[in-house]
Amino acid sequence: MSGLKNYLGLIGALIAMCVLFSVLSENFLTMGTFTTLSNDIPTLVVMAVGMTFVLIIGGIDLSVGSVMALAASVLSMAMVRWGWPLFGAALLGVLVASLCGMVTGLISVGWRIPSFIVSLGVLEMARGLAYQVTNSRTEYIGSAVDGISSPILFGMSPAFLSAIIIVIVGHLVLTKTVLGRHWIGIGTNEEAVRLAGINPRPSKVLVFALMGLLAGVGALFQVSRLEAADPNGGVGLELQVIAAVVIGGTSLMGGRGSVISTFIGVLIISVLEAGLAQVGVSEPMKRIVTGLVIVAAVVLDTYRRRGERSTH
Amino acid sequence: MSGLKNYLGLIGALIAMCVLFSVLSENFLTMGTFTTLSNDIPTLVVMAVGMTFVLIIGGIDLSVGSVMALAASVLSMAMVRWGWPLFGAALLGVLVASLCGMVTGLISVGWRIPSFIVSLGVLEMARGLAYQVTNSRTEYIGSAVDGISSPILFGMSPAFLSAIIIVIVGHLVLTKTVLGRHWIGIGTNEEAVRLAGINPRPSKVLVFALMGLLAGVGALFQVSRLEAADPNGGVGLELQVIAAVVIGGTSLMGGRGSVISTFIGVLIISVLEAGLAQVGVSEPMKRIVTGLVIVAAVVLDTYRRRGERSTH
Amino acid sequence: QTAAKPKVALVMKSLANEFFLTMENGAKEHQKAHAAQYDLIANGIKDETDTSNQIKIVEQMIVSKVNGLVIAPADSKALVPVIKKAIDAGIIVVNIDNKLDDAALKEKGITVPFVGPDNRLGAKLVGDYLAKQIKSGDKVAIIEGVSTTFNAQQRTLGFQDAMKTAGANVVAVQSGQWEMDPGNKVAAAILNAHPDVKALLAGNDNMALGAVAAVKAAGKTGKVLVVGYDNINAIKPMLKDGRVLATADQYASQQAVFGIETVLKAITDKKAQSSLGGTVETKVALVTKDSK
Amino acid sequence: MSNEFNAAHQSDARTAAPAVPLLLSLTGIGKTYVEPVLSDVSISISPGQILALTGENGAGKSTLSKIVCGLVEATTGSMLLDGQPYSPASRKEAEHLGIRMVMQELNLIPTLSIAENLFLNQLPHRFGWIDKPKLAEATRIQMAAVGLTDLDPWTPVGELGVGHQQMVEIARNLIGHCRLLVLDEPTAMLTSREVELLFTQIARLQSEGVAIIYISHRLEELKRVADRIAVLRDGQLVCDDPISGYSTDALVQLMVGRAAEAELDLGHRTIGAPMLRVRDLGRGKAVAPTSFDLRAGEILGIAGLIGSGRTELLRLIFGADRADQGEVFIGDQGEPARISSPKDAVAAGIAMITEDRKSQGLLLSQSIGLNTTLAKLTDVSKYGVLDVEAEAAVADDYIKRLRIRSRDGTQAAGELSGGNQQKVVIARWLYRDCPIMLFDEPTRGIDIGAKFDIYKLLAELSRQGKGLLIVSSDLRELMLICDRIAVMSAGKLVDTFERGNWSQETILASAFSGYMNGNGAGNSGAPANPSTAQAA
Ligand SMILES: Nc1ncnc2c1ncn2[C@@H]1O[C@H](COP(=O)(O)OP(=O)(O)OP(=O)(O)O)[C@@H](O)[C@H]1O
Ligand SMILES: Nc1ncnc2c1ncn2[C@@H]1O[C@H](COP(=O)(O)OP(=O)(O)OP(=O)(O)O)[C@@H](O)[C@H]1O
Ligand SMILES: O[C@@H]1[C@H](O)[C@H](O)CO[C@H]1O
Ligand SMILES: [Mg+2]
Ligand SMILES: [Mg+2]
Repeated sequence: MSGLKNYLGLIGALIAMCVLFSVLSENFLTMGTFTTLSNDIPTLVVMAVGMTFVLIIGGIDLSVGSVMALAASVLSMAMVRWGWPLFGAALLGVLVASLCGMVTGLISVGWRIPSFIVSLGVLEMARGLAYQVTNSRTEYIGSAVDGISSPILFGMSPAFLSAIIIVIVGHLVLTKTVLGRHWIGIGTNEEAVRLAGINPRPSKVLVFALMGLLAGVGALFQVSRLEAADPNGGVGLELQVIAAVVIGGTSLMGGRGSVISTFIGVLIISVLEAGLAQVGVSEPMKRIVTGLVIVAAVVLDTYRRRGERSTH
Repeated sequence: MSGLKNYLGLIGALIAMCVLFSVLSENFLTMGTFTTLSNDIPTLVVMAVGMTFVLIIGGIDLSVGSVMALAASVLSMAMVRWGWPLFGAALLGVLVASLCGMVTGLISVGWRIPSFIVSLGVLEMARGLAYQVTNSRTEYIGSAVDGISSPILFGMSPAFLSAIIIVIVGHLVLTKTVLGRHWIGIGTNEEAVRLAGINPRPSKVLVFALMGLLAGVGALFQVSRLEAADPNGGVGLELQVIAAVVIGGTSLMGGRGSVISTFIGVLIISVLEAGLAQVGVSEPMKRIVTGLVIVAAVVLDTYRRRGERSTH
Repeated sequence: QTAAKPKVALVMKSLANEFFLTMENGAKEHQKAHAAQYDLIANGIKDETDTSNQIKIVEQMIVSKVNGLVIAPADSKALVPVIKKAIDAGIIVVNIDNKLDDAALKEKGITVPFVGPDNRLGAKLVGDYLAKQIKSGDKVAIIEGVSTTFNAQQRTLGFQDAMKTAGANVVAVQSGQWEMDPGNKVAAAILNAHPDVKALLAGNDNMALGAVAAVKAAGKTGKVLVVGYDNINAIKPMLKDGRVLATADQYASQQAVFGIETVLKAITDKKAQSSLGGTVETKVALVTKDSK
Repeated sequence: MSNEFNAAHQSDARTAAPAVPLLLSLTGIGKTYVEPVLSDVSISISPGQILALTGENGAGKSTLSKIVCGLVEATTGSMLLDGQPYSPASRKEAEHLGIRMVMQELNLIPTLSIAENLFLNQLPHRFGWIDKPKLAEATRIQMAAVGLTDLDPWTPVGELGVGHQQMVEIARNLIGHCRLLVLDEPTAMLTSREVELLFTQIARLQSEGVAIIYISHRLEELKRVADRIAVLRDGQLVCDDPISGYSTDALVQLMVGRAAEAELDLGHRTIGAPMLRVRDLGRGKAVAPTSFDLRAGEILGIAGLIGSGRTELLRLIFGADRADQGEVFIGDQGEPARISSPKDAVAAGIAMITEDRKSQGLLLSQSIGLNTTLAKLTDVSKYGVLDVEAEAAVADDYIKRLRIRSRDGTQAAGELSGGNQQKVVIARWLYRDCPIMLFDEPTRGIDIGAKFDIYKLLAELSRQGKGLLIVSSDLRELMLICDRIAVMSAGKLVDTFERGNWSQETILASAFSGYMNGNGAGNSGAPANPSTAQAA
């Protein structure tokens, strides 16, 4: 499981991309790009950590983009209309998001319905609620929230540093704790876990609630960066998050995944996006290249994995 | 498998919805609504048939919305710019779409990569190509294509009739042929099928190619209805298609599904959409209700299934 | 850096919308004609509402050390903080198409000149033209763009202004998401729910195209009037045969060019951002069968 | 949690509870799915007692065990534990009360290590943080108890052969507070060495006062371990007596209602020319280059210890895994057969019955009919269109011939008892009818009566001139039906014995030989060290 060599393939791909872009755009390899990226990625990172857990237990959560928008909307309402302080408003937003995750979890676990379809329903509902709460208007908050995403250390913001901490904690939880083992077990063979005398349901619901919570945290980072809450935000974000996680090598079939690799997956997606924008590639080409990179990254990972153990 | 009683739950839900909407909107239960629906659904129906097969073999295809847009774009280019006749242009569009499906299938089957991620890549690529082909413009074609969606029989268009035929053929293929048998087997336990001396790969690739083909047919119906090709069309359609199929009771885990039920699933989604719009519900409420219905439909289906065999 | 040849970034919304494509082409032609004066980097986003991605692009432009930024914001408020960053980095910023929110600009203590049309006025022009073809008391319906965007809201207001004056009865306002197929679906539903509706006012031409198809499917061609907004290519044959009564042209290609020229002027005149300001209203014109 | 864990593997330190007359008693237990599968079963067991439970496939043994262990709810009847009403709502609850079970089918998590699988529900931890050294230590102790000292505790279970997995499964249930242990066919996949180790553990548990219900179709085992025998027939208890009073014949008579067959008449067969010639076939460490011939009309057995590479050899021949080297020749062809997938193999006339019916054999959620015809759909279809009636007829035919206890051909395979599932797998390949048939543990979990039916079937196949290759962990079985027995050890085919030239001792000696001079080193799946091995 551990050991740097697991990440070599992905890191190689990342470096190759950086080299390519620095050739194509003179300003690519600068502190500016780094700062921008570090400012950009926290939302995607924390949500991808949550999604890693969700995929590991063999679930999926399509609602994360909408839930993020809902949390952001609630947060902004609390601050702007009711005059709450940031801390309280942030807490409320995170709470609402966790609740959404919990609902997905409870319904899909309780009735044994695939989380794919439940979270699709929650996607619609959370989006509707976000519109309802904000009255379909972007809510501007202003500099009261910008501290979280302002650089404090070598161009890194509290949001970025928190995201890194969440990655590390997530990695440790997955690899070193009882909970992590249960998740992997559930994702591989849920029935066997149940027969081992463990009730898999609470662990599963927890994962979805955690996903919601992290979507809420992502919303906080997002709001702080935009200084506004956009009820339209995060449309289609779920697929981006899942793409990052899968590029990082986590299996959609459950039972296998790594938070560190997910982080690298997010970097690949984000560097690609940043690089393509700096080079100024046309929109059609951007889409085509993005698609190619997604497929290529996963194909390469397959080869690495095969080479590793040629037992099959 | 067969027997009307399998569909009773779904049909009940559908009727309940119709009754509700006819109470809320006086003009709901009219020929006009029927004609509109029969004009509306062929695209969704044929794509949902393809998706039923894809889900049954345990795959998923997220690219269908983009592929549809690409096929529509190619078709319109062929007619408008190169002056091709409808037949040739339609064939070309369907061919391109089938190719896209085949690519998804070949890559995911060949390298054993989940189709989720491959089709996500193809989603991006097909969309980029659609922009490229149309130069990002909506292309107006005009009445040269409208025959396919003009009523010819009791308010039903050739598109609608073809869709019905495709449903029936799809149902027969799934339940009565060796091919359908292989698909069900593959979705239930692919390794066991392989060890039974059947090569599962060609059947799997075929399913994805078929999905592409049906997305191409869907594009043809769409273009004919709108008399124009929109390279932005079908964004997010994949989730709608999957929702319809899953509401119809097809399992996302593979191995279980029915084309007839899928058809009813499409009706539920479409009646809901039409009804909500006719009642004039606000956008936020539309989203919330849609979400609720998706979840409720699946939960109800679970109960029906449990009741049917209370052995678990 | 060669101060002689400034770099200007044009950041737009969905490049998959013909409107912005026209805008981009106008800008590119202008750059070609003035190649000695500046370089252009044009970027767009995935769809009309991909706000956070647009912010990322602005950030990339700051990193790329552009000298000027011309932006059609996907969101009037959420883009303000990053625009302040750009201004702080010494970039001259000009706002086009969709106006930034005044309150937000004020909170950030910045001024950004707006070069663009008045959407409410444009919609009113179209609505007024339609009003001549209907009677007081007639039922009409509005198909709105993405409800969260400022210009969608403005256009709905403009349509409503015109309908009020005409004494028409707006029986429904529903969103067609700026797109053809969703526009078609809500139009079809409205036609069923209100069989006596006389006109459909669409917030842009894509949705108008969808509405035309719905009218045809309902067998009401000629009985229900349709208007749009943007004057895209695909709408032209419909104007000709009357299936679409009118649309508005907001001269997309010129909007960008005006924006770029404003930026370049400020750079050559060495003006500070704070000294720029105000609104340069660009043309918006009614387009009908008779316009050339 | 960690305290409980300590207690868990120091069970030897616990003293047996003072003798209580009855530990568990069942009264009038019945279970109905669609039809009744158990009716009015009343039976009881005291601490330290070993109760053998047997009966035909589908008689209801597993169902009864599952009721006792909280996995299935009884439709009627009641249970008393220590005289108190007992109705466990879940396996967890049952285990909490000390009622444990080794299930008939494997239930392990392939991605997790041996250690994690063993202790999944009681991982030693500090504030949720897994204590790895402690876990490794506990695992070693536990594995040693079942003789698997050579396995690395951190090996993912998915990399073990099925036999080793079965040992892990058993080891897991020997952990912790236990008052009643149910063993459902624990030895169906084990060779005699592991069986001995298991018996040692059973004896230890018995001395500690643990009650044991032992389910097996190997009647000779029952007589060795059990005090009492209970026989289920069609869901009813037909006997519950001290075992000493019963001969094997009497038991069979009780189970199946007809006399036991002591001798198997293989009939008159002519062994012909080689049908399958395997030359230097090998793959990595699992199978060293192997050569042998299988002749027409011959039944060739392959014996060996767990993990000796028997399954892997069959998979190589069948094209399920790719060989690193070597060839396979069919019939008298001079050119090697090109087999790179099971499809090629079947086309070349080779069939293979897999050892793990659950993951590699059956489509559990599908009908018996579908499972039976899967490998030969061409016979029940025309132009690709299925003939549903023909398929039903095929299913009915095999249900009768193999006595598959089921409602009808439309019942889902997953609803059948273990032994009946195994029969469905066999039915598929009998229907496919290939000249060369590879059987991997064909009678796994099949009752004694049905076993003889299958032996007769095999004999008939060989009389038709087919070549049969049979891997089995039941040496008696091989000695009963084979013409020749080849022995694999540590991935090598070490010896071949002709009928009449073998004895249990010579075969076993040969099976161990590969592990004697460190040959097995480096193979993580190799059996335990030679010293334990010889003790067996
Ligand atoms: N979920 C189920 N639904 C319907 N019938 C079932 C189900 N589970 C078991 N049965 C039926 O119950 C009967 C008893 O099965 P059980 O597994 O207890 O038999 P068994 O004695 O353990 O047989 P074996 O020796 O083959 O393991 C069988 O006929 C089986 O088909
Ligand atoms: N997927 C795998 N990865 C690593 N090693 C494996 C894998 N599958 C099998 N092995 C190893 O290959 C060797 C041969 O196993 P095989 O299953 O062929 O033995 P067997 O004699 O049939 O025994 P069993 O009774 O366990 O089935 C064993 O050491 C086993 O641990
Ligand atoms: O002004 C533009 C166009 O009208 C377009 O159709 C949608 O986005 C708006 O910003
Ligand atoms: Mg059993
Ligand atoms: Mg084996």
